[in-house]
Amino acid sequence: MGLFESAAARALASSGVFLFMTVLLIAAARRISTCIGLYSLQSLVITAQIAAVSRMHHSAQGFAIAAMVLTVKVAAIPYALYRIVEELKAPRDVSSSTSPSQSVFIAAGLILLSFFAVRPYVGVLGGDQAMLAAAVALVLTGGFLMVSRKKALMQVVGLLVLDNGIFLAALATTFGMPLVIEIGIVFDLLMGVFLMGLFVFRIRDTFDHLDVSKLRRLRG
Amino acid sequence: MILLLPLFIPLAGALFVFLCRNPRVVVRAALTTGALELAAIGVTVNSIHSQGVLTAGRYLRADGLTSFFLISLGLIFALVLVYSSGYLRHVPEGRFSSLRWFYGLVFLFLFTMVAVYLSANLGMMWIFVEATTLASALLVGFYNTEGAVEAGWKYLIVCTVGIAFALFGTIALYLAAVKGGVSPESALDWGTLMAAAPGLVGGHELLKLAFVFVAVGYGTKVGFVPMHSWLPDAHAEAPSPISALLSAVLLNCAMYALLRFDAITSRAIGTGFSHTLLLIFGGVSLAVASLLMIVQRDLKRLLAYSSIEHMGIVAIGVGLGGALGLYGALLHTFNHSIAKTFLFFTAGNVREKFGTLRMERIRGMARSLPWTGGALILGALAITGMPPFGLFVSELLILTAAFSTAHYFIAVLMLAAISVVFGALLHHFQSMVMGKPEDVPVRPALQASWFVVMGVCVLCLVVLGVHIPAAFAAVLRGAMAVLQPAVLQP
Amino acid sequence: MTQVAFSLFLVATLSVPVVTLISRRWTKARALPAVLLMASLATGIAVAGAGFWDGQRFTVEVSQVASFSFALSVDRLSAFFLLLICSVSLPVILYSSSYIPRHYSGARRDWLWVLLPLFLMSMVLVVTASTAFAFLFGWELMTLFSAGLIVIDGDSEERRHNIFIYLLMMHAGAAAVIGAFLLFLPHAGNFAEMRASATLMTPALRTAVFLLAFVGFGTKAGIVPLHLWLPRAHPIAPSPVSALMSGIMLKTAIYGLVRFAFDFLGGGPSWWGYLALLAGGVSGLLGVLYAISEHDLKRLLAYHSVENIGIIYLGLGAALVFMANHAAVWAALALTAALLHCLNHAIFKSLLFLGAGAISDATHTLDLEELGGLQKRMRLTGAVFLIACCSIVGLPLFNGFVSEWLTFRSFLAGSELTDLSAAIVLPLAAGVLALIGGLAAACFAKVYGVAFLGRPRSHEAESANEVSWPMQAGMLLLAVACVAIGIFPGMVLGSLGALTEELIPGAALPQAAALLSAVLPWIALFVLVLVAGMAAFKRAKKLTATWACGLPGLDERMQYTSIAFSKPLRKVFSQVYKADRTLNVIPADQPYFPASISYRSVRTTSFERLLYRPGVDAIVAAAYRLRRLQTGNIQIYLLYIFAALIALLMFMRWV
Amino acid sequence: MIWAMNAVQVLLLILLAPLVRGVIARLKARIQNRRGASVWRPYSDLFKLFRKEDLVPASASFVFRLAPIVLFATTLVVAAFVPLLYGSALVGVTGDFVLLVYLLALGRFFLMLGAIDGGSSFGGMGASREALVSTLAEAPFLLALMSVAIGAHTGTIAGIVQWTVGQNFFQFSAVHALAFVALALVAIAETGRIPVDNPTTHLELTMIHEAMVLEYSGPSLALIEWASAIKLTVVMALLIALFVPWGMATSLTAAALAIAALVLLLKMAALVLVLALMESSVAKLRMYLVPDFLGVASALAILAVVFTALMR
Repeated sequence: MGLFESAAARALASSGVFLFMTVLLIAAARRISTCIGLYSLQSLVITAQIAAVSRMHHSAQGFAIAAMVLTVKVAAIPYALYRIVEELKAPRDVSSSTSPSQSVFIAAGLILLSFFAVRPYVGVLGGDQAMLAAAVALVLTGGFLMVSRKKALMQVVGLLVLDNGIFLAALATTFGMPLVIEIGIVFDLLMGVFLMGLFVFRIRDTFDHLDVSKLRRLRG
Repeated sequence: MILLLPLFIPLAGALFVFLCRNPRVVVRAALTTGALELAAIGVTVNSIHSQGVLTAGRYLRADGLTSFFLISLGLIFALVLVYSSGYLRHVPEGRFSSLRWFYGLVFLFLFTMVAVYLSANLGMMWIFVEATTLASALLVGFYNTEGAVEAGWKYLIVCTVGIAFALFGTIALYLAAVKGGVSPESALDWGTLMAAAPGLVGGHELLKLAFVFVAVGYGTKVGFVPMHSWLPDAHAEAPSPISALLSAVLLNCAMYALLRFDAITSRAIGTGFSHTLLLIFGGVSLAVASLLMIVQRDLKRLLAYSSIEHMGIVAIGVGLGGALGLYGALLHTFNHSIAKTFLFFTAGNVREKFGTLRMERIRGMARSLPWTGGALILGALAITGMPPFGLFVSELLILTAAFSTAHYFIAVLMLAAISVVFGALLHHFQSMVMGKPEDVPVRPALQASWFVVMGVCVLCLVVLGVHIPAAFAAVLRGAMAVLQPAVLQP
Repeated sequence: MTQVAFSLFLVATLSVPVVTLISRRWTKARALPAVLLMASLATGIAVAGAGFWDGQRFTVEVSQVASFSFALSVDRLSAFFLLLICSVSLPVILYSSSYIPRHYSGARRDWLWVLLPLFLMSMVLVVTASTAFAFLFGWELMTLFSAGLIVIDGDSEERRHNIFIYLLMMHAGAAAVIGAFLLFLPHAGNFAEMRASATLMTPALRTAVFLLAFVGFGTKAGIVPLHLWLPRAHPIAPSPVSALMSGIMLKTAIYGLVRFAFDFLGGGPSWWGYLALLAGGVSGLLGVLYAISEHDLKRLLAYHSVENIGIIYLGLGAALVFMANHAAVWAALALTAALLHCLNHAIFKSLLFLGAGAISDATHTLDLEELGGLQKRMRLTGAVFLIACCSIVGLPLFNGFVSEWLTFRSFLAGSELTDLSAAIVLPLAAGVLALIGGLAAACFAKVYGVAFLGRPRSHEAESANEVSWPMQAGMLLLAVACVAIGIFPGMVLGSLGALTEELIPGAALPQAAALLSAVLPWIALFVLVLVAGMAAFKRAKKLTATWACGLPGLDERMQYTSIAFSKPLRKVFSQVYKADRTLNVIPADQPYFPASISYRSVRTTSFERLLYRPGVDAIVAAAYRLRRLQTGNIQIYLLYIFAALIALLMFMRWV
Repeated sequence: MIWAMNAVQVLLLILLAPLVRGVIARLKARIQNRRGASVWRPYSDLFKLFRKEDLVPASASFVFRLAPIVLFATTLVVAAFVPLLYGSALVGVTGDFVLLVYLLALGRFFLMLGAIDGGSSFGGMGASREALVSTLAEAPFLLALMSVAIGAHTGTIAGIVQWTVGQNFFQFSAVHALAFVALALVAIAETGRIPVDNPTTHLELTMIHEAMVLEYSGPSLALIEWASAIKLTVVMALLIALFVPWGMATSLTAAALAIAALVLLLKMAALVLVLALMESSVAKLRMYLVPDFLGVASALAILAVVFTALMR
């Protein structure tokens, strides 16, 4: 086991902490752009993890995936979102239904919850508990963001976080799926973000606001 | 290589349509592409039945189940194309909402769905199911009205979230397969998994986990309660042909994915878990949807809830399992597709003539629009499972399955729910068809295309209601053989 | 041979709608559908006769739908009901051939001629089906086509509500019937299998099947309290259709119940019988009591259908009790009574509805208070209506009496049973039947007396004329049937005996049944001779004005009205009606010399309010509560998804 | 021989009916300290009426003239059901009690129609009241007869009579007692005597039967009167035959028949006396008390039936 491998392993083991940090920060963030930045950071951590994992298993595929994630999740999507925020010229706060402090506490609670949630599965799923917990935590916070943040864009961010979680779970349990699949998944994500951006503009044009909790014409 | 055809044609069609500007050309191109696609599907289905399982490369695969769903897809899609050729005369020109955008997106939508049916790899299937959402989101928001945008947004977000869970489920299954000793390369390959399924008992917990996530994920797309919330909005706000596509094809598409997973799970760890889950989802959807149908005010929302109800019935059929249950479920997806298409087309006419879908504003169609009114009544009878229409047979089949497996609670629930639905539809439709027309609406003559489409629908429904053709029965048996290699066919 | 004839009959009947639509524009061929339909019905009568009297049985395989086979077969029971359908509908169609063109034109007439054969067809399907699938197929269609026929007759808020109730109750009933069939699984393929498997079923299952069948078919038959739809749906149909619905359609329900309770299950514990007796008694009494309080002729007749179904159920119940006590012979007698009453009621009830149609045709009203003195103006219609009244009241020399007499005899026989409860209940049921008979007599004395006798109460009645000859001919045929069966019951009793022997093992129609056939013709002859003699010796007769205590100015308004006639009975049975009355006098301060005075009395005992309202309200309330969960807020929707996921994960741990 | 005997019985009933009426009227007159008309008066009435012409309201239809004939005919048939001197009747084997009740109903039904056909308010009034009484009378009538029939294990009147004759007078069961009272009450209602109806009144507030026949005259009226007389006699004969048949001839010898005739005469006389006494001592009931009166009858009849089962 060479130096790089051990480094990678240590990196992996500790990376969970970084993720939890990003989660808490996103929960605390007041401005959309901050969240986007944090998301980008989060993706970066995950990229690092992929790199590390693939270094450990000497899989070229892994590096390819890492490169792809880097380009798409760390660079492309956050950039696109920034552009949208710029374009929208709308108020940029996340307009949360919970105060930042509450959000942080809830996020922390979710992280703890995720630890308890994964414990019974560690045996079954294998993989590193911290990483699994991080994955679940990401999924949960993603959901939490989508439920609590009223801005359309924040729902996109929440979705992205949730997606990161699932991606991480895949990584933690199976060291990545076949390349083609991964590519397809990421491509879908890209298209999805593009479409959502489109709809965000449409919402702005038709309703003159971006508050999804006010879209309640269709009910019953 | 045949399998590439039905994938390639829609893509090409979409591309061409996007490029050309003249609307008349667009319609012609669309119809041509549709005809070609139909031919391609025909060829595919035919060769499936001559050669059994078709494969192309590692990622394309077609078997009996595929052919069954391809047939219903082809039929409905052809109907939709013909109908829209007469329906879409006035399109709000705007960003992403012009005739060519319509047809272009429709063909992309078609492509993604065909791809779902043809993909051999569960991961790839997931990718394309997600893609169907993306392709149809713009179509849902096509009219660009407040409602349309809202519906589109909800559709996009809710379905994406749901599908994300399906991805997790897929991963879990993959993991189970890998742990079960399947080579990571082919661990998402349905054929391989089906073959290896009995050996996966080790990953018992994992498979359960996988199926829960998949059920919630694809269930969102199928429209199971409580993940159904997007469905009424999308169906109500989309243009009628698109509503028909969503309800009659897309839901089946998601159901198809669910069927594939269910087959593997039940083969690996027995039918107990997955079927119970399906029964729960089906029962809840059936009960809730049937009740909600009583209090609807918008015609297309009503129809959307009826779709939920029927997907619930299908889920129950699958959940009951056995030869009868599955047979009934498959037959029911087919019948429901046709009947629902018929109804959405009728609803399209109503909207065109009355300019609204609020049912309390629609009165006296029997006098003002006899044909549409008649169609509405026929459709209602068909969708509530009255003879001589096909749904009577399939619902009776599923009931038979319920009784013969002593699932009396499910049976009673189904009978009760169907009665409630009957009452609801009767209540709404009677008041629309009967009574004095408040304002005699403008009556542009019905297009010949409309009569053709409606005629075909009624014909199919009645034929399936009184006598199931041997060829079609063979297709059904083929589909069942794929899902239940063990069970003997009815 | 018969098989071929039967297929021919089916095809011919199904061809009528096509012919109608084709010959729509061709005015010369107006009569074509009617003629064709009557011809095919005649064929049907021949087939049914061969099946009923000669006991021929045969099967026709129509098609195979999925795992269901669609097959028709005719045994004696089916043949009897087939005979009932064809022989009653033939005169009705003859009547309609003139009635429909007189009242409907254009599309509505064509629709009638399209739907009538289909409606008949569906009923034929029901009684000849030999598989559950075929039966249910016909069963549902029967409801739909009858509803279609009602819809044709016009459109109003109230009518819509009535049709809604009709269809909804029928659908719920059909659900119960489906349940009853499917409980036979896995042996629900065809009737033979079901019959065979019934003996192997657990008592609990048998009871479940019986109860489902009882409720399902009871809804169609209109036993109280499932009768809600009947007085709503029957009166608003075109008269010939009412005749078919009341005369024939209700009997298909009896057929179903007989199939299940006797043919498949072969009887059961005696409480089944008591249940049927209870239902019959209650339906009979309430039916006739509600009928008395009506003065709209067709509503009144509809309530009498409830009453007669009650009488049939009394017979069926007695038969079940006898079977439970292993008295096959008496069971046969009771069942024969019930089946014969089916036939009789089919005949005289359709005759009565046709008569009602004739009245509305001549006077454009069905309100008894507007009628009177029609006998002098519509001689034949009046005469046949009188015959029908005597039959439904169950007076000797008319067919109604024969079946009621058989029922009485079976009740008397009940006293022979060793089981104490049966020996008490059955004879007492005779009292109920007698009371029903008495009330019916009072009711129809009122109907015929007020409508046809005395002086006309309105200008329409004054200027009424006899109806066209096909209508008269149709009614005459039915009247002849009434009298024929009433005087020579032997015609049908023999074969009915054979039928019951097929249904009930070890049964044989007892001698008692033969008594009537022996005495009735003589009594008839005697009465006839007497009447002829009286008519022969010419009594001097002088027409005078009705005696008015020597005062002038006696006018038709002074006659007893229908309301006045039924007043004493309504007062005695006021508990049943719970009428709420509103009397407003204008001006209020002059009670004795009012400028205008209006009085309104409404029966408030309605099962709708007692039984159905709460359930329906609960369902709708639940629906509205659910509706609130669909808050248009997407964040809530996402919450639902997460919640569902969490719940399932817990469920998974727990499973 | 038997056949002839039966024919004679029927003839006796028919021909003596008016006399019974006359006797009752005479007795009542005496009890009320009047001289009263001769007992043969009904015969002369009938004779006179038959010679008169028939006055028919202009508005009336054929039913008006058919009704009396049907009434008369059915009453005659019923008369042929009842054994008088000897334990058999003309329609003995088949003379079923249900048929008897319903034949009476047939006649009554037509009489009601005829009354309404008159077109006056009286006819309708009488018919309506008759409908009330007869409706409520039918059930107890049938049940009472049935309780006896159950005991005798046969449905035919003659059969019941033969069985009863065979019984010992002293094991006369409670069933019979109950049935007898019930049937007696019903008989009063059926034949329209006090306290249910007053055959002699013409006051519109109270009359039932009289209101129905108000419009009739001449031969029609004669038929009606005669029929009601026969009905009264038949019902009395029925009571006697069913409950106290002892003394009937068991063999067709002249002596036996003579004794039987004598005994019958005594029984009839007794019954007539009771009737006369009651009619001149009891007041007519208000019409809405009649249901209670018949309710008592029904209760007794039901008890009788129940007892038949209990006392086996």
